[in-house]
Amino acid sequence: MSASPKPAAAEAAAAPVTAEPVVRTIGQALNDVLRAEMAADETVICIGENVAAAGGSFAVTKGLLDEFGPRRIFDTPISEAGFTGMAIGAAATGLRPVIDMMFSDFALLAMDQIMNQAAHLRYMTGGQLAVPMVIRCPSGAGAAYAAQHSQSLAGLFAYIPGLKVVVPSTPADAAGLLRTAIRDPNPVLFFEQKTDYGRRGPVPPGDHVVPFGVADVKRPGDDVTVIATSSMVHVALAAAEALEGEVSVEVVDPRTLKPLDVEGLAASVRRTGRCVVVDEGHRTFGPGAELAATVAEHAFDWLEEPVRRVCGADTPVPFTTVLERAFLPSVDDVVATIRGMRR
Amino acid sequence: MSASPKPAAAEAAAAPVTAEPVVRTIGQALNDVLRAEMAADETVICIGENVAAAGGSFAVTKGLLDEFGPRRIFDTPISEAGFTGMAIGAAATGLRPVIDMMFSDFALLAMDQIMNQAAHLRYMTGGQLAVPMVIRCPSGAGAAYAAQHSQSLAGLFAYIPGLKVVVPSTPADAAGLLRTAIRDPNPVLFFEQKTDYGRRGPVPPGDHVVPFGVADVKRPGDDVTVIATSSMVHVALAAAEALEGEVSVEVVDPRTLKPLDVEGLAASVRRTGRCVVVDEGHRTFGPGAELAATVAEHAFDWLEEPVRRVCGADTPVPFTTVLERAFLPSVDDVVATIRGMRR
Amino acid sequence: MSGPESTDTAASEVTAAPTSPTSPAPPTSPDPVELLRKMLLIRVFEETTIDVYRKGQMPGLAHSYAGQEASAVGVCSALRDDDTITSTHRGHGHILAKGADPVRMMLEVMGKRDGYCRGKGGSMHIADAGKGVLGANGVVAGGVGIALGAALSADRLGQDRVSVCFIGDGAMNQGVTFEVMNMAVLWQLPLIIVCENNLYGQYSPLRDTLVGELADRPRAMGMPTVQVDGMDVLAVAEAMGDLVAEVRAGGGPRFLEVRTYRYGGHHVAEVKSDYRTEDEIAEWRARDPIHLLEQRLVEAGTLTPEQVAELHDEAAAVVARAREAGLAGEVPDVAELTEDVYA
Amino acid sequence: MSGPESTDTAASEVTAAPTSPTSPAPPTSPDPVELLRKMLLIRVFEETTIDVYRKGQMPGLAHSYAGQEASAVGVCSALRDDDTITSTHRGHGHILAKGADPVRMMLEVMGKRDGYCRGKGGSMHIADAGKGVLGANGVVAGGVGIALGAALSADRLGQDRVSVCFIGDGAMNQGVTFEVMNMAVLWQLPLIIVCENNLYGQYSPLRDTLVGELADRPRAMGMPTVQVDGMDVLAVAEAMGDLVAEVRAGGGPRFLEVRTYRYGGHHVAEVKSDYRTEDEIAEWRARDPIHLLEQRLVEAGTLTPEQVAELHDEAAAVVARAREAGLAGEVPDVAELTEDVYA
Ligand SMILES: Cc1ncc(C[n+]2csc(CCOP(=O)(O)OP(=O)(O)O)c2C)c(N)n1
Ligand SMILES: Cc1ncc(C[n+]2csc(CCOP(=O)(O)OP(=O)(O)O)c2C)c(N)n1
Ligand SMILES: [Mg+2]
Ligand SMILES: [Mg+2]
Repeated sequence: MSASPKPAAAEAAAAPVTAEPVVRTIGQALNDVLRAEMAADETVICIGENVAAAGGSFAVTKGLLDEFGPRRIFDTPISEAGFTGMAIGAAATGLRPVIDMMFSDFALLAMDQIMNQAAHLRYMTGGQLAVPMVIRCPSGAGAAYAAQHSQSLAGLFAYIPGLKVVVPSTPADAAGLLRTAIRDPNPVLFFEQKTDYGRRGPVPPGDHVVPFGVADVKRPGDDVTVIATSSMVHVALAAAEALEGEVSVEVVDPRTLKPLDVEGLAASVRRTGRCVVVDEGHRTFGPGAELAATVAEHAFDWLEEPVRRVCGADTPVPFTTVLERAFLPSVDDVVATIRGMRR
Repeated sequence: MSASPKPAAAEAAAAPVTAEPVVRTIGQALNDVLRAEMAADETVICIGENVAAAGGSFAVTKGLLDEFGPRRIFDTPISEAGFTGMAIGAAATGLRPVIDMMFSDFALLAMDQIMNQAAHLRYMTGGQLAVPMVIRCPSGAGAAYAAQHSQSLAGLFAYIPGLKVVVPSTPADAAGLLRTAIRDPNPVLFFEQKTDYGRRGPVPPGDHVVPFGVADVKRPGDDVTVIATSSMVHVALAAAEALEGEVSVEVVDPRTLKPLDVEGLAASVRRTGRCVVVDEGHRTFGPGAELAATVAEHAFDWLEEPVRRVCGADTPVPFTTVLERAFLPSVDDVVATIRGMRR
Repeated sequence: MSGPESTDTAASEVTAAPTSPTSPAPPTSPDPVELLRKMLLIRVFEETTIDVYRKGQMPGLAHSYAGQEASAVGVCSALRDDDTITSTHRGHGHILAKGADPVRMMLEVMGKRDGYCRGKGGSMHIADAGKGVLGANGVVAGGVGIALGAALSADRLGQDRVSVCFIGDGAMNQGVTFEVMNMAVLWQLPLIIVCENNLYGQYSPLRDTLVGELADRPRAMGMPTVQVDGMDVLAVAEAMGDLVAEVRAGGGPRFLEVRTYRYGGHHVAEVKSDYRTEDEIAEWRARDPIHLLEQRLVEAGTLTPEQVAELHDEAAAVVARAREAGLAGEVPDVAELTEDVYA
Repeated sequence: MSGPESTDTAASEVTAAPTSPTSPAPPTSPDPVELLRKMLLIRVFEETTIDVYRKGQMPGLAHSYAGQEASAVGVCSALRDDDTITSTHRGHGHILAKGADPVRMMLEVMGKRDGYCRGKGGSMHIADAGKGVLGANGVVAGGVGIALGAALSADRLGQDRVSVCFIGDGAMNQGVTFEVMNMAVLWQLPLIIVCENNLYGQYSPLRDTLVGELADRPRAMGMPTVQVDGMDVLAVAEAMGDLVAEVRAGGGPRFLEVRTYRYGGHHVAEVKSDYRTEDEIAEWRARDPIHLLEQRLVEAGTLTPEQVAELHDEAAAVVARAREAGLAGEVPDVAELTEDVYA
């Protein structure tokens, strides 16, 4: 299955270089960066199913075929393990492949390649080989695509040493982090919330780069820290808005799970004394567990009460909208959790 | 690669049925249960690479071919995705397959089958289909098999709703939990510590069953709770021994990660007020994160200090012994962590 | 463009497995009027689904089977209720042809509680255990392993049912398909892979992703292979009838390539197919399977044009009722979210 | 038992890709004395490794290449330093044949800091980036995708190197192997898959796990295929020389089946091979590749028996020095555990 009406990643032409930020959707911002990086470095190539002429299932690679031709961007057969392996070998021998996995769920077909091979190659060879590649993973629920097209799997990859894991929430972060990912000499899993490609926001012009491992305070506050990832940042911001005047909520976005800005997260919690973790992944054994455990470890003496987790349910992602909504963390869930905290 | 000198799972004949516990190795105990369950239920079949005539790479299926013949236990090609898929379909249509994955690392080749298919089939079909199967996963480091034959991947599976995850530490638990796993109507990932097949211990006779989701206090104590999984239980017990007279250590073994006995773990910590989690998996985003987060959540008001994690390093598993030892949590690490706790 | 029927004689050297305990009577050749009725049902169901999608009466997406009806109907005409099928993302046709209830299907497509999957699966995951439908599947080639397993259980349980695995041409590039073909031949299991070659996988023409002749792949494994004109339902039914008889008699697995075409876009949201020409679509529509059969039946005097029109009305009425029932159906209660995760 | 050399002419219909920018001179046929020297080096290295294992001078295990020397040496004789290989769990022979330093190899096998992988990889993961060795691999077929990637980068970077992928017969049942063959032919990449058919995968005879003729699998994808007597190093060298010339000239991928045999157990810890007869082993030993070449060289007057003996002594001396260096080498410092995880 591919996506419903395509977000217009390339609806406007590439962003002009100006001193002012330009407003782009996340899809456009990613498209801009792919174009710029392919232009700047001819070893960058894009592969995946229907990435070339079709521009990708979510239009993120739209227009790149015209610009860079079929030797730089080409469609693969439906062979996730094989083409991921190919990307690893290409990365180890001079290219910088960017894979479009179409749905992050399909990365499960390439798990040996990603975890046994890409992640460990450098270590196993004592540093002789590097694997500079990016696997773009459209991710998450909310589009009624059901259990095999909606998972949030970032936590699985964050577990494996050798991999880096990026979970951007805004156009600016998506752009700056994708640039960093493409230039990084390691395998990077880059998660894109599939319901958020149309989200708009300002993107700094020029060579805008966001470093890995630096959390970003998306909204400052004093009473409680909400650590939120990917599109949950916006859920958290809406909750903060709803609580305006009642509770002062700080929203912190780790932006990358691996490396994780432990100190950045802990610093906020040490100030507020309370923490809620909001992540779309399943609650149990999910990314939220690491975030909660880390905070509880590094800010223990400042914590007034336990860290709460507001996460995806411990169920597969259901199809029908009423259940899918119940599966997902909502603004109400976050508001209720914060209100339910002891004072 | 298969294992070094085979642990003698079948060195003695099947355990005689007596009223007294018999001393068995973990390997023997597993072999006993497979034999008994295959005898009791003719829908139970065993598959995997070299499980039949060769008796499996760790001798756990030794002798079963002679007893049950090639229609009940047979070798598969090196096709992990394909034969795991086969097991799912067979399970949904009347058989109870038990897969020997040889090394849990190879389950990464069957991840789509396990996570996208087996785990979700029941949910996606609204409860129409069930998938009663067991995937036996020889797991963990300590044998110098390097990064692709030594991982501890239980946490990956514990994340996925629909799967159950078992991490036994003793012959008795291994036997009782394998029985439960084979009889369970869901897909169960059964982790066997590959360096522990030779570990001996008493196994209750007869139809000894250990329920899922019930933690076991392996050693009672008052000052600190150590939650330890699989072979780390023995590391924790040795640490407790070493601290005898100095600190009274309670060692609690969850035995299954999914379902997880949250209340059992929290109850212990509420009594002791301190907690150390010992798990061989990588520290960051590993099973230890969930155990620590859960305890910190459910026993917050009783905790005197942060939950500590003593886990596998955040590196691939190195080959050479000196590094592999450094990778693994050791008795010294646990002792030092407990000693380092504030009083 | 649609190939002639050709039987692969070289393949007959495959050794026969022992015949199943009960030797069923050879299949009676199906009533062509029933075939027409089924094809009409599917066609109207698919046209209706597009309208249901456009009117916002369903969550998510669906993949239309219009154009391919002769394949599902011809294939399933040779099957018994206890024979199983695994289906694909493009599953409505297979499932209706196997005898599923259009009302419960439409309820599922619309995400309603009384749908086949309680609204949890949706279009891509419909199953009907009672009719031997082991599920549509959202992963390309996701059902291939499951189908092998259903064949294994038939063999091991001494049941003379046949397992049929529908896949698209795109699935011929998934590694697991090869693994399964090898094992099916190795163990001479009662599996028939029906590959619906509609010339495209999503937006990619087959010739851009698959080298050699598709059917050479099973042939290389000694899997007897038949190719059939997928616009001629009688040809499909006859070819499948022969294959089923051979397989049920213990002759081992078979491969059927059905040359067919989808009229609509890859999924219901695809408005224009950039990757194929209007001419090509028109050429295939000129050989419409429903029209072809109607012509034959009228020419042969089996049906009058009026009777044909009545059959159209009947299909329209059945689907209209299904749609009404779907619209009237209730969505699940939020509490149902956590049901069906485990058996 | 070892098949005659046969060229697959039907396969020549594959379209040629554009030739690489630099057209190298055709390979000069290799000096047979050098081939003998390399084979002796490997044989002694492997015999020594067994002794190293038995004496407890190495951690973990290794898989002996003894018996298969003609394959690695013949294949690599046709390669340049910048041509790449991917290897398998049974990799020592390939890597030595490609020109790696036996001292650094033995250091790695023994887990020492100055080994190729700083002691982190061990026998199953030796790489030598400088000699184009992209790594042995612990996963069956784990190197196939990587090899395809090296071929892709050669093509895209305009380098006329060739990518060679060693696999065992067992890897012909891994799905990824098919995916890679398809893509290699599709994109006409400079890849040569060398399948070392030694009749067994671990303890399973090939005929129990693989149906049809092995080489029919690449043939079905239009991949030109050659089969060669793997005990005759000159035959292997000649066949490979031709293939490399074709591939380097832009002729697209090739498949070479080398019919060979391993003398020892699956790995160094295997004492007795239950799954094969002493007669079979003796039959193959009677056609020992080293002995065959020595005989020819002596008969042709190229070498005297004394010179042959000197070559034996030379190999023994080289490996003895490697072993000494290995024993004298230091193990890594514990601090090195966390190095090389990321580039
Ligand atoms: C493993 C996997 N990769 C990619 C997709 C996305 N996808 C859905 S259908 C499809 C094309 C399938 O083509 P084919 O098998 O020929 O079936 P058709 O759609 O033509 O019926 C793709 C690539 C998927 N669902 N699963
Ligand atoms: C994916 C995977 N499955 C299983 C194994 C265990 N294993 C190691 S070698 C081997 C046999 C490989 O046979 P073949 O490819 O013929 O190579 P050979 O050992 O004969 O050289 C097996 C099953 C593995 N390493 N990787
Ligand atoms: Mg198709
Ligand atoms: Mg072999």
